[in-house]
Order: sequence, then structure tokens, then C-alpha cells
Amino acid sequence: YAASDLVFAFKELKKVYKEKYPQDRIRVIFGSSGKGYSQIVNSAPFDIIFSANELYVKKLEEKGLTVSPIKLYAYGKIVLWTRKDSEIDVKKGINVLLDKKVKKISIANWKHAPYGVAAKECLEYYNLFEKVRDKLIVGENIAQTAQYAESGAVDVGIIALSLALSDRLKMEGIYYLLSEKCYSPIRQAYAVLKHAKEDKERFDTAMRFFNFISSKEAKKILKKYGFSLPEN
Amino acid sequence: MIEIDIEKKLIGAQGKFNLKFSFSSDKNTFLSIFGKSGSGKTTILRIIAGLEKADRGKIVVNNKVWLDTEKGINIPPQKRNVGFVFQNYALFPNMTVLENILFAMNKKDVKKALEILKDVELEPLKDRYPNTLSGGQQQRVALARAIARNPEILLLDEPLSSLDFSIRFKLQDLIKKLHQKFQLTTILVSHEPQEVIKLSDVVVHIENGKILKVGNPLDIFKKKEVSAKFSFFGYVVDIKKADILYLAVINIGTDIVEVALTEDDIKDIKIGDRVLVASKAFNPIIKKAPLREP
Amino acid sequence: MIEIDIEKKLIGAQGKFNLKFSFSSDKNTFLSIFGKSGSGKTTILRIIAGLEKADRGKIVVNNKVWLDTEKGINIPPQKRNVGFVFQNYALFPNMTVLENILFAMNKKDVKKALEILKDVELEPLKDRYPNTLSGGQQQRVALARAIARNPEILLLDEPLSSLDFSIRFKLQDLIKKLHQKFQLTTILVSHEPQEVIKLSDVVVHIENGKILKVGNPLDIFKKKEVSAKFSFFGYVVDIKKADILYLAVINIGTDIVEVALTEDDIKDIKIGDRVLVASKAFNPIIKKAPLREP
Amino acid sequence: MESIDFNPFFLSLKLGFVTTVLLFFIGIPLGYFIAYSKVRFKSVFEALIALPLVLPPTVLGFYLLLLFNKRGLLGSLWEKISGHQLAFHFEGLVAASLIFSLPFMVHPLISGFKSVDRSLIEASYTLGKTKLQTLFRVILPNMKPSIITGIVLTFAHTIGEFGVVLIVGGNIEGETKVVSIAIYDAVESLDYASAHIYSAILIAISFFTLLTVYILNKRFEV
Amino acid sequence: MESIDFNPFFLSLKLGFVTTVLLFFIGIPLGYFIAYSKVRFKSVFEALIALPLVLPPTVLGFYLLLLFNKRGLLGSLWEKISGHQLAFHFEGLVAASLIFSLPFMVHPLISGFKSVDRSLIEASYTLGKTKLQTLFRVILPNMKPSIITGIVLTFAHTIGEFGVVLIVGGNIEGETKVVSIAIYDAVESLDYASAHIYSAILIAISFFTLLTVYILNKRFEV
Ligand SMILES: Nc1ncnc2c1ncn2[C@@H]1O[C@H](COP(=O)(O)OP(=O)(O)OP(=O)(O)O)[C@@H](O)[C@H]1O
Ligand SMILES: Nc1ncnc2c1ncn2[C@@H]1O[C@H](COP(=O)(O)OP(=O)(O)OP(=O)(O)O)[C@@H](O)[C@H]1O
Ligand SMILES: [Mg+2]
Ligand SMILES: [Mg+2]
Repeated sequence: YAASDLVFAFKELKKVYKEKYPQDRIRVIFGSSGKGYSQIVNSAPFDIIFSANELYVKKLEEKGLTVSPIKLYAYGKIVLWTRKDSEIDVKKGINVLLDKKVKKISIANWKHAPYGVAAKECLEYYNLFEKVRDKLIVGENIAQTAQYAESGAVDVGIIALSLALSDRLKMEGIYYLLSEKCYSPIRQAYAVLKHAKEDKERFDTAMRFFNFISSKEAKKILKKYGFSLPEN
Repeated sequence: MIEIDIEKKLIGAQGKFNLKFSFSSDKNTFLSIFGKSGSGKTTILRIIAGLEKADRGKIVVNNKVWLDTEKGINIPPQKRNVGFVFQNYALFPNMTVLENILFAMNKKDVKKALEILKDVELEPLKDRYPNTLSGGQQQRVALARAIARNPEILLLDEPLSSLDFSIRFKLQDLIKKLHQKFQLTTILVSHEPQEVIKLSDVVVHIENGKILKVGNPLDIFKKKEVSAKFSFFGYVVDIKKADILYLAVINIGTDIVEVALTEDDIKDIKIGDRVLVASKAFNPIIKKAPLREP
Repeated sequence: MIEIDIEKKLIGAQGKFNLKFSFSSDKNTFLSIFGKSGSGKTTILRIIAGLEKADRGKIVVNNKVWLDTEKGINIPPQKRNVGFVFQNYALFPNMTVLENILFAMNKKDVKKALEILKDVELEPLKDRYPNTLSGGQQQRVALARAIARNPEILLLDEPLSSLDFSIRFKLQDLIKKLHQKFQLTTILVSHEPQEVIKLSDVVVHIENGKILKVGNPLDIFKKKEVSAKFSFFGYVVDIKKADILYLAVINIGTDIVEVALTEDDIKDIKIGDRVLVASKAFNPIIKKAPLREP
Repeated sequence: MESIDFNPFFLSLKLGFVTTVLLFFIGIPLGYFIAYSKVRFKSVFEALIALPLVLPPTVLGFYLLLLFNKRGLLGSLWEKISGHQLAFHFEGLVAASLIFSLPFMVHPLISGFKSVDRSLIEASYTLGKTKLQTLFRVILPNMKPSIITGIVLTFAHTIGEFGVVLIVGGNIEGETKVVSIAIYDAVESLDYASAHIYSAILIAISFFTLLTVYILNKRFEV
Repeated sequence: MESIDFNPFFLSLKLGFVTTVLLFFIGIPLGYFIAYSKVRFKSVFEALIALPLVLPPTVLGFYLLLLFNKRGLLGSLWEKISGHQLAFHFEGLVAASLIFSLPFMVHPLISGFKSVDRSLIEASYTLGKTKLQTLFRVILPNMKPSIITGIVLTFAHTIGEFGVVLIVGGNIEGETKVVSIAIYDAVESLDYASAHIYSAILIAISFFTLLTVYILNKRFEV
């Protein structure tokens, strides 16, 4: 089970992993981390969880549902994104949000989406939150937030770098990387789950994949897709 | 004033047949249509009301053209001012008896509606819904509704078939009265010769969609068998022996009479036979009778 | 064998009334119920069929208890072997004529079904759906369906009311024949005295839910007005002047007769009056007549 | 658990009522047409109406978003009329609900129209009543169970649906944040207590609304 | 865009058919009871049946998940019977679909039952037919438009719904990944090309399925 923002990175990670361990079959299910959490608590048959929010994994650990240590695999980054044809120059930085041309801004839901939390923190950091509050359109997850921006329904989106780097969004828009100092790091963590223990072979595979993600190769890929990497 | 000339293909019990009906009159006629089950009577009324299409034909009522297939005229039923009593009543289940009547009126007039209901002896049932009424009560509501519409032409499809004689007679009188009072054209489908004779100016006898006979009721119904002035058809209900004679109990219309028979006679006649009873030398007396059930 | 004794509160045109009906016979009787519209006839049949609850009562048919409110017995309609011809026909619109008949049979027997359809003169319409039939045709399907059920007791609610005389007579004969052949108990509701007299062993005349008279049809229908052997009720249709006399055209049953009147007579009598026509000195002849429409 | 905000309930009910009422008036001519017209390809229409249903709501929402935003066909049109696009506004929610709840109103109405005895309609015509008078006085009152079905399904589905509403509406407090989204939010943030309470209140309100519909209907039943 | 995988279509259709057929047989006795019984609190039942609708699907899904997992009431029962829990298995999807599509089947059937002329039922009884025979030979054939409505709405809604299915099923390939989820996934990963193609195929299949239903129905119509 993997958070939605990993969709693009995982395509490549899977390919590389397959080359290394051709005998292993892995299947990835993407979704919001919260949903994954509830499903796992209710005995979903998932072996590893990659959560966009470390908190969920910690909670799983508390419930004794993890069988490996919790590891960080990446920090998410957020960007301002706009369509190329929007006549808004996001490169000017965050204050562009105050521009009159920017009527609507999409942001992920800060109540449960980690990218939303970060975006909100960042806006608050620059004392912009209250000023743009009326312009905010809340996306349920980061993909939806991106859709709003991409479809032109909003003028600017605060989205994950990983999405801004996807083929589609790269083609259609321009982004501005927000400074990492304006929000607390989006700590993305993963762990092997209890369910894997039921079957020896599966457990071995899970552990191999678990280790693979912290390998240099994997880190390179993650980086390419817009995640910054934990120091360890 | 009415002019009807219509044609339509139907599929009946004996395969396809062509319904062909024409009638015209420049007075306000009471026309009865008489004929076997399935001969096309209801269809004629439905075409006049505009509920069914004629293959070909023309209908003119009071100088208004309702249908002219040649000119492509076919005005919708809503614009034809007819009062139709349907064979299956077609009362509105969502309205009370009174509401059914009021619905038919262009100008709602509760007093008049109640009067009509009194005429059909249903006033006390005015707030009942149709499906809580007996068959005959429903039929009377249907009649009352058609009358309430204040039509130019009244189409009655066996409007009294479920009623007993006493109310039936009263309603016949009511229909006759309305017909005269409002100068209506009335077309009645009925199987009851008594009714047809009593009410109509003209009778059309149809069979398999074709007109067999047209004429005034007396001509149509007067029997031709004997020249006697006083003769009836009846059914033998019973044959009793009385002294040296036999007594045949014969049912004629709603009456029962006894006729003496000789031994010879009864060879030919048995219970259930249809017979003609006639008198050669006869001096009838006639006496007014109270209107009541036998 | 039948024993009926039921009671039920109804709300009629004159307010609440109590339906009270009892009848019993140890033979297979042909009973007719006769009475005004709304007097409770249909309700009696429905209670016998088990479609309506009696407030109190007992029904025993061929030694089987169908209803006994005291003992709390009320077997459902499905278990009462009745053939019911409904006043509104209640044909199944989703089945053809033949399928309607077959549905009524416990053992589907197409040959027998077709025979019954031939009896009611509908065989050529066997593959038609009920809503494409004329009123009278539907009524005949309803009768055919009730017969096909092979019932112990036949409940006929004005089964022939929409039919013309010729087919009506034939079906009366059919009903009579079946009644005798299968030793049925038959209960007929009809407004037609001719029919009641022809068919029934016993007639019950009810009014407002109460039994007014019970008896054999001749007793019930024989008129009491004059002692003449040959007298009829009729309606004056027309009065014509002929020489020094007047001729009254009188409609009696399905017949038309002319009776000579004096100037004196016509003072009292006008068109539309109900009159009694009688003969004092009378020598009737009687002659077999072909069975046909007037 | 945060304190209960009643605004989403209000919005949901408003959305439910507005959509149901509008759909009722859209559904009647549409159902009438499909049930009674003799057009050859009627079945095609019937099948088409049900189609919005087979798309996942969020996906349908996504397509509607493309249509409703200020560069979309309808959105730009609406912007000219009202000064703002359809997306992210209450009107947009209504428009979206109209589309995705259409089959729940129209299909029951079609079967209702078909169940009304033809001869009642004919009787009304011979009494000189227009098609419209016949529709309102004769046809509709005699197909009440189907109307109730249409209303109940439409109302309940509109209240409960959130996929389409979420995307088209954008979860804006006081404008498009209906209660289904509030519950969803609560569940996603693992705030189950709030979710339970919201759900309970929503179910209670809906239950009494529906019960009222049924009881009113019974009251006026023949 | 990845190559089209037809397995989700197959799963969706299977889910749609199984759910519709099961619901038909559940809906008939339930609708029959509600339409004909004279129980006092019938309206309460009618209102209750529509209630699953007012909850947002994912939230309903969440509650069902609690019920269907191996420690849940139904899930544990099912595990005893079949060896695995309900959640995250095809059976679980079916069970969930049964619950959330119930009103779409039952409500049209109720209005259908109410539209059948009482006297036809009585006629059938006097002909000695049992309630069951009457139901199948007389009542159901005379309420076909309502049955069609029930089937069409149930089928279409089951195919399209993904909120409940996503949570209860968990998006497991070959077992619970139905096409609505596949489309959702594609849209979420901004893979619109796939989404369009999946949607187009889904709509085409559904359209022809529904059209077949309508045309078959016409064929057998009186
Ligand atoms: N469902 C009902 N609810 C209340 N009253 C009813 C109901 N059905 C019939 N009645 C009343 O009971 C009385 C008897 O009805 P019933 O149908 O038995 O009459 P009937 O003798 O068959 O009349 P008809 O010759 O007109 O068919 C009528 O006054 C009628 O109004
Ligand atoms: N909808 C229809 N489709 C095809 N044929 C029909 C339709 N309605 C009636 N018919 C046929 O047309 C013929 C005439 O029907 P119609 O109803 O006019 O007869 P009718 O004279 O009124 O008979 P009845 O006295 O039995 O009511 C019948 O044979 C009938 O079967
Ligand atoms: Mg007729
Ligand atoms: Mg009756």
C-alpha cells in the first residue's frame, strides 16, 4: 500500500526492483494514507505501507501491526503550480498569491493530507494564510488539488513536487519550489506489516523490498521524482 | 346536426373486418346502436369522441368539422364537446364522487353537481371514493359525470347495463329529459330493446361492422311473424298438468303467464323453448300500472 | 350442499346498514340473487369466495367448513373451490385469452380450453390479449375462465350484462348445462328477470342487505295485479289516431304491440306511461319460434 | 473531536431540497415523453439517462469540473450570467446533482407513467381537459407511489453522494461543504467521534424527512 | 498510458450481475411485504431502507469495513463458513453492494407492487393459485416497468459506485479491483488517457447492457 504521491516514482522503482529480483511479484495499491490506515487496522491484506504521513505508521506500530522498524523514505516538497497559459508568473514567489489575477488557489485538505498541512504552515509562515483564505479551494488529496490547478478551475495550486514533475504537469504548467524552511518536513515513512508474517515467502519478499527502498538506487529514483531524502 | 361517415379496419372474432358506419341528421337525434358483441359499437363511439383514429371518414357536429381525413382534419378529443359514458366507467380513483363530477364541469358548480348526484340517487355517497362503490353505483357516477360536462353530444356505451329495472327506468327518463332539454345529439349503445325503443328516434342495427338496418325503433323491433295484433315471444319455463289440459308457464319479458295447451301441442314444445304467443280474437284492456319492481 | 349464514356491516347510499344473508340447501341449487344497485349482492359473493371478511357467520359447502367466525375458521380463497365471474372481469392483461383460460386449470388441457372458448364463441380470438377485446368479448372470457376452473360452486356477478340477446341466450343454456352436468351449486347475480326465471331454482330478493323474499322464480315474478291469465306490463311508446279510435303502441319486453283505445282511455294514458295490458276473454295460440334477434 | 458545525447540515438539506424539486420538474416532462411518445429509439433514451450512474462519482465529478470551470462550456456561460463560474459554487453543486441524480427521478417516474390506466387519461380528454390539466389532476395523483420513490431516492442520493460534490464543489465552507464531505473529512482525519456524531445526526434528520414524506403520503392516500 | 486491462471490466460486470440478481430476489419478498402488509409502522421500514443512501459511500464503506473484517460480526461469521473474511474479497464487495444498492431495487418494486390492480390478485386467488403462483404469474408480469427500473438503477449504480467498494474491497487486482476503481486510480494519477478509454469502454458496455434490457422488455411487452 502506497500513498498516492508515489504513483510515478513507484513505476520506476518497481521496474528496477524487478530487474534485481525477477522472482518476486509485487503489487502496489495507491490511496490516501488515512484510508490505508483504516483498512490495515481492519485486517487488510497489505504487507508494506508507504505513508505520506509518518503519523499513521506510528499509530500502526502502537497497535502492534508493524513487524519492522519504521523508516523514513523521503520528505515531500511542495510547489506553487500554474498553467502556462494562466498569465501568472509563479516564479516570482509566494507573494504572487496576493496578485489580483489569482482568484482561486487549490490546497490539499490540511486536516488530514500531509501536503495540505505543509502548505498551510507555509502560508502561515509568510503571514499569507488569512489574506488568501477566501481564495482557497480545498482538495481532498494532493492529486485532486493538482487536478483543480491543471483543469484551470483554480489559478494556482500548492501541490507536491512529485506531481509537478510528472510528464503531464511538466508539459502543461510551470512551478515554483517553495522553500523548505516555511513548513515542517513532510516525513514519509514505511514499515512492513503484520500481515506479511502469515506467509514466509511473502515476508521475505517484503523485507527485500523494504531494504531495497533504502538502497542508493532507490533513493536516486525517489529524488528524481521530487522527494528529498532522509539523511540516514 | 350531425354527419358521420367513417371507416376503419378491425380484427374481430371472425378475422379482419371493415367497420363502416354512416349516419346523418339535421335535428338533434337520439340514435341507438344495436348489435352483437364485437360488432364495432364501442369503436364507433370512440372514433366520434376522437379517442381512436378512423382510416377514412368525416364527422361534422353542429357545423363544426371534427374529422375529415381527406383534408387532414382531426381535432383532438379535448376540443370535441362530448360526454362519454365508458363501458368500464373510467372513474378517477383519486377523486371522490363529487370531485369526479366537479372535474367534468368547466365552471365548478357544487350545487349543480349535487343536483345531478341526486338525479342518479347517489347524493349521500358524494364523499366516497369510486373503488368503495358497488358496480351499479360506479356506473351511475360515470353517467352523472358525462352529464355534468354539458356536452353537445352524449355518447353512452351501455350506460345502464349493471342497473336494476327500477333505477334503470328512472335514468332512462333522465337521459330522455336531458336530451330534449339541452337539444343534445345522443348516441346510445344498448342491448336492451325496451331501452332502445323507449329512448331512440333512430335505431341502427350493425353486424360485423356493417349497417344491417336503419329505421325508427318500432319498424326495427315490430315482429313480422304473424299478423295478429297481440303477440309475444317468450320462453317456456314450466309445463304443468291441470285436469285434462296442460298449462305452459311462459316468461315474456319480465312477466310470467300461463297458457293452456292440448296434449297435441306439448309434443312439439318443451321447457326452455322460445315460443310465440298470440291471440286471434282478442279484446285487450289496458290499465295504468304503478312504476315498481315486479 | 350449501349452508350460508353471514352478517356484515356496510356503508351504503342511505348510511350504514347491516348485510344479513342466509341460505341453505342440501341439493345442488341454482340460486339467483336479485336486488337494487348497492344492496349488497356483490359483497355476498365476495364473502362466499373468501375475498371479504364477514363480521359474523358460517359457510359450509359440500360438508367442508369454509367460514365459521365462532370457531375462528376462515379458509383462504385459494382453498375454496369457486369459479368467480367478476363484475369488472379482472382478466390478466399479461396473458392471452387462451392463457387466461389455461391459468385457471389445475391440469393444463389445451383441448378442453379450446372447447370452452368455442362454447363462448371466442375460439378465433384465443391469441389476443384482453385489452384488445370488446367489452362483451372480455365478459365472455371471464365466464370461460370461471368455468375452466372446474369449481364446486359458481359465483356469477352479472356475467352476461354486456351481451346481446342471441349470445346471452346461448350462454344461459351453457351455464344451465354445466350446472346440471357437474352438479354445481351456482349463485347468480342478475338484473334480468328473464334470466333469473330461466335459470334459477330459488330466487332471493334482497334490499338494503336484508332478504325481502325467497322463493321459486315463478312465485317471485308472477304478478298479482289482476287475475287474468294473460296480462303484461309494458310502456306506451306512441299513440296514433286511426279512424275514430286511437292506437297505443306498447312495448312489452322485446315486443311491440298495438292496442286500440277509446277517447276516454287516452285521457289517462300518455306516452312513456307504464301500463298493464290484459285480456279477459282470450284464446291464445302458441307456436314455436326460431331463436333469433328480433 | 471538534464542536459540531451545523452549517454543513443546512447546506446538505438545501442541496437535497433544491435538487429534488428541480429534478421533479425536469423529470416529469422527460418521463412523460419517454413513457408516452411513440418515437422509435425511445429505448436508447431510457438507457442513456441511466449512464451517468455507471461512472465512478469522482470521475464524473472530474468531467463535470472540466465542463463547469470558468474555461469550460457551461462554466463560462454561467460566468457571463452570474459573474462567477459554476465550479466551487452552490449552483455548481446543484447542477452536478441534477445530472447524477437524474436517473433516480426519471426512471421511477417513467414506470409510474406507464402504470396509469390509459382509459383514465382518455376519460379526462373527453371531459375537455388539456394534456396539462390531465397530467396534474389525473395522471400524477394516480402514480403517487412512483413519485414518492423518485423523490426519496433522489433526495437520499443527493444528500449522501459526495464524490461528485467534492470535486465540483471544492469543499468550501458555507458554500459547498455539505455534511457528506464533513463526515468524509472526519473519517479521513481519523476523527471517528466527529464522524459518528455527524453520521448519527444526518441519519436522524434524513430519517425524519423521509418518514414525513411517507406519512404525508399515507395521509393523502385514497 | 498503460495497456488496457480487461479484468476490471469483467469484475465489474460480475459484481453488477451478481448484485442485481441477488437484490432482485431479496427485493421481491421485501417489497411485497412492505407494499401489502398492514403492519402499523410500515412507513418506518420504507424510510429505513433508503437510509444507507444518505451516508457518504466511503463512510458507509468504513462502517461496513468494521462489520466485514475478520474481527467484525459478519466478517468473522463468514470466515467460519468460507475460510476468509468478507472484507477485501469479492464476496465482501457483493455484500456491500447489496446493502448500498438495496433502496434502488426495493423502492421501485414497492411502487410496482402498489400499482398492480387488486382485483387481479383476487381473481388469481379464486382460481386456486397460491400466493407464490400469483406473485410470479400475475403480480410480477403486470409490474414490469417497475422491475426494469429496479434492475437498471441497481445495475448501473453498482457498476459505478466506488466509494464503498474501494474501502471494503481494498483495490486488490483480480479480486476487488473493479473498473470504477481502475478509472479512479487513473484519474488520481493524472493518467487521463487511460481514464478516458476505460470510461468510454465502460459506458459502451453499460449502454449496450441496458439497451438489451429495454429491447428484450419491449419484445415481450403486451
Ligand atoms: N370497499 C368498500 N368500502 C365501503 N363500502 C363498500 C365497499 N364496497 C362496497 N361498499 C358498499 O356496500 C354496499 C353494497 O355493495 P355491493 O357491491 O355488494 O352492491 P351490489 O348489490 O353488488 O350493487 P350493484 O348491483 O350496483 O353491483 C354499497 O352501498 C357500497 O357502497
Ligand atoms: N385495441 C384493439 N385492437 C384490435 N382489435 C380491437 C381492439 N379493440 C377492439 N378490437 C376489436 O374490434 C372489434 C369491435 O370492438 P368493439 O369494442 O367496437 O365492439 P362492441 O360492438 O363494442 O362489442 P361489445 O358489445 O362486446 O362491447 C372486436 O372484434 C374487437 O375484438
Ligand atoms: Mg363495447
Ligand atoms: Mg355488484
